[in-house]
Amino acid sequence: MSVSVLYSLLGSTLFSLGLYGLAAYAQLLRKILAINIMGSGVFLILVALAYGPGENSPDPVPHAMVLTGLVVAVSATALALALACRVQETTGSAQLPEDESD
Amino acid sequence: MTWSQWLFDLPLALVLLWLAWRLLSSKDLFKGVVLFIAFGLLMALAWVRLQAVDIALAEAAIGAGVTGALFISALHRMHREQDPDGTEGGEAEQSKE
Amino acid sequence: MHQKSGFSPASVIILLLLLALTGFLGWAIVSLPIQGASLRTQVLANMEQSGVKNPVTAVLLNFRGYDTLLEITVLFLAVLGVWSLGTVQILDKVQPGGPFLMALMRILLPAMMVTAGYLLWVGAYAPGGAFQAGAILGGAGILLLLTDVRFASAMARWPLRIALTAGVSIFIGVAFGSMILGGRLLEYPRDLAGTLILVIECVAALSIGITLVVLYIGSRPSEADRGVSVKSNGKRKERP
Amino acid sequence: MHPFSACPVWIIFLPLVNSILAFLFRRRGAQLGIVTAVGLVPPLLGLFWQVIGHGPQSYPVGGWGAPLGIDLYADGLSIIMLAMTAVVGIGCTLYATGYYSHGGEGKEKQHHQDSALFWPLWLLLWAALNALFLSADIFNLYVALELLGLSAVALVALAGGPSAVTAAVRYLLVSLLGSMSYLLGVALLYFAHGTLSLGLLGEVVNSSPAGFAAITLMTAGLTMKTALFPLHFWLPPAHANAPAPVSTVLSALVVKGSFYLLLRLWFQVFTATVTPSVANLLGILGVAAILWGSAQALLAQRLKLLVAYSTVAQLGYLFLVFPLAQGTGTGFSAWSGGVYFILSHAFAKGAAFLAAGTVLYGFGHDRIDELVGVTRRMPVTMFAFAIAGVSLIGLPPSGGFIAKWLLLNAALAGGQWWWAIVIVSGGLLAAAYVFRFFSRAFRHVGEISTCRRIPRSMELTALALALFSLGLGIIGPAPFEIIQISAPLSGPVLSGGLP
Repeated sequence: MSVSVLYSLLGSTLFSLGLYGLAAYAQLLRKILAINIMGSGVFLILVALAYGPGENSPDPVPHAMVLTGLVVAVSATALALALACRVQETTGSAQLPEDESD
Repeated sequence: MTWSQWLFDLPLALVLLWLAWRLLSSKDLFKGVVLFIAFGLLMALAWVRLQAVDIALAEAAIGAGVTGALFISALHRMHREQDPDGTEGGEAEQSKE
Repeated sequence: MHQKSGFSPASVIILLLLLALTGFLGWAIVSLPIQGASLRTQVLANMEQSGVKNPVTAVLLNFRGYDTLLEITVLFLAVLGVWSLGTVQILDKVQPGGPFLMALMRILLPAMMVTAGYLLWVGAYAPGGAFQAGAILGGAGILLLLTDVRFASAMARWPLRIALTAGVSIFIGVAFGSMILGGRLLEYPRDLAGTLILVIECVAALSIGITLVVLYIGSRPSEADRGVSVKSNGKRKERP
Repeated sequence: MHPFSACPVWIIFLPLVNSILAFLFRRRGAQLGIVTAVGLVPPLLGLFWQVIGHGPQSYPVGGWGAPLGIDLYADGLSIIMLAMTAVVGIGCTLYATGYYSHGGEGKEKQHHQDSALFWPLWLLLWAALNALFLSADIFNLYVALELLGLSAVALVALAGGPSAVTAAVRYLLVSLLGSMSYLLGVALLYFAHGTLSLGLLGEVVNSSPAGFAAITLMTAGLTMKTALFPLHFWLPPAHANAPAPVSTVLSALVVKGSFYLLLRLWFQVFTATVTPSVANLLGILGVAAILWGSAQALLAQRLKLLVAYSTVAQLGYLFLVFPLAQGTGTGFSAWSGGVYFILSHAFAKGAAFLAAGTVLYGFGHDRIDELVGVTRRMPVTMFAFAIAGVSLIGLPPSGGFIAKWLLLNAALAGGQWWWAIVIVSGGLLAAAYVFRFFSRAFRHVGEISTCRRIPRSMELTALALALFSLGLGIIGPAPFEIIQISAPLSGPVLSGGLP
């Protein structure tokens, strides 16, 4: 097993773990944390597979993709957190109600 | 992969996994956020290991730093709105000091 | 209170499904060719023409500059989204600390500025660049916001809007400028590529820094005390 | 270089630049919206002229060209999507100028919105849609999808009430989950084939484990964003609680963005990977969506919720394209039926949501049971709703009829008659929920609740969109020639002949 495989397997485990967290917890902040963990998992897969032990330098394209992804992730997180705060201010609870339509 | 590398990579991977699990499952949201920041810093270490120094810098600053600050700010805002009688209220209040 | 304790049959099934997902992903990853095709050689072959020496910067700001342009737009969008949710009295956020904290800030802030500047400069040929510098500027801005009334009240004035849009605007400006000079969109003139990239990065870093501070604030700084009438959302925020 | 070659650039950047301007000049939002709507027409016509005259066009951003750089690409499908976006977009822009003209006196749930932020968000969403329809790079498409999703979420939240904010946050979480899944698929494709270009991937993607995982992840992510049953739960609250112009854009355009990408991936990239069983699975979920969405629309208490559930049902039809295209010789029939369905649904649903929004705006509520006799208060709006209903049901001579006819044809000619049963019964269900509303709206009663004055532009834009959905059925075969431009499937338009 190479370094690439080890870290990309870690990445896929983090992806699944984040998915679990997103599905299992009702608290919005925890859901947002879970999304961030999923994102870290995807980024880890990208960077791990770009890392070739035999080469002098890793592939820069996935690195650029991850940098882009990080900025998108922080934007989305900021919006999600602001929304979560509004949900609490308007409904009194930062949890998603179970019933679906209104 | 040499033996000494295993000594670094495997523990790092396991600690990251453990942190991710703990930060999601911890009863206390504030603790979860602190663990998330720790997770981000360790991710930066993993990026350095994978020769992605650009990303390591960005992760330390954006992933751990700014995102962590955003979470703490949101947590603070939520607790100010809500009466601090929730189970997580006490520690978040302390964190202000 | 909201957490399930113990394992119900449903959670066991979910866990098994997630294990299956992990295995599925792992199977796909392990099956990938060891030295698969990549764009690495192409990037390295075109480095001469990119205007910078750091391959990641070259990809971000030249080869795939359009991605980065849209990505800076996403940051701008996040500000729009956050601002649509209401206003906040910005000065409430300021909590001037004790003398020790202020002294620390006096050392820390210049250090952060210098680091940001260094990262910007070094990004052309070593790890670093606009995002890293911008994030550090953002961190410095958040510290400043919490302690400095003048900076905080500046966040409620209209030049803030220009600062927020400067990054994406300069990027679009350069993109179209290169079109006017006879190239394609974002096709920098060869000799100017390095300079243009540095200009974009400098302005973008400042914009990113300010944007992160604004996102940290989490609502639109109220302009009520500036005599501009945008109180509508502020009203909504007041709960009976 | 051809002077028209830069058309795609203008199509993306005109709304983007105007969005920034609308942010800087807060009081000029409506004017900038109209400038965008008018200004987009020449570059769109230029691009159409090029694609129709000279075939698919591509534009290498930065001059690098794929695979190193990013290409913009336009073929028949892209320009149909762009045209649809422009028509609905122009309609929404005009509607919004009326809707936000005197928003201060909101009633009940209709908060006074800060229209100053509507305009930059809406123009940004428009730019994101155009960028999505013109991109030929799977990672660039990811960024465009995020831009689209986040701006849609922010627009939903603009309504401000508890239900809107809750719907927005749910929408955001689903949208992010979908993007993450898609991005992981992008990563696998890149490492398997070393390129991010749609065109190049189409030549090399095979049924390797990575290819299979990639299509699974991307399909899962995009179906979630398109709200396919059972991942539709986020759509009705989000679409029903948003401000009227926003609901329209979300239902008519935003969900089509992710579906468009799904079409591209299935028919142009993963042709060697897809299996009939997966296609059938999507078809079955589509059937479930038709039945479930229609049933919920029948039970809905509020008009906007009815229209939103109708979207869930109508999106189900789109997923029938995947199994129907598997039949021998029915490929193009199914493909063009799907594209036609996207178009006619966009116009009809756009009109229906604008009309429903006008009802909510005028009466301050949209509870169906209390909307008795509304046709006398707003005849134009109700007429628009009726025409839209005709297209949603799929009666001739509407665009919805042609779309369903094509799908039916593909089903029967391919020997997959069981899908035909669903298509027909779905139309009956649609008739039921449309008539359920009209039986009240048309009832004559002595006293009708009072209605606030409605700007002319709001009534007329709904009517114009409704007429577009009708016109689509009347012009008949013209769009087929556009759909055909480098379509991935070939074959006769109607494998079974005309009626």
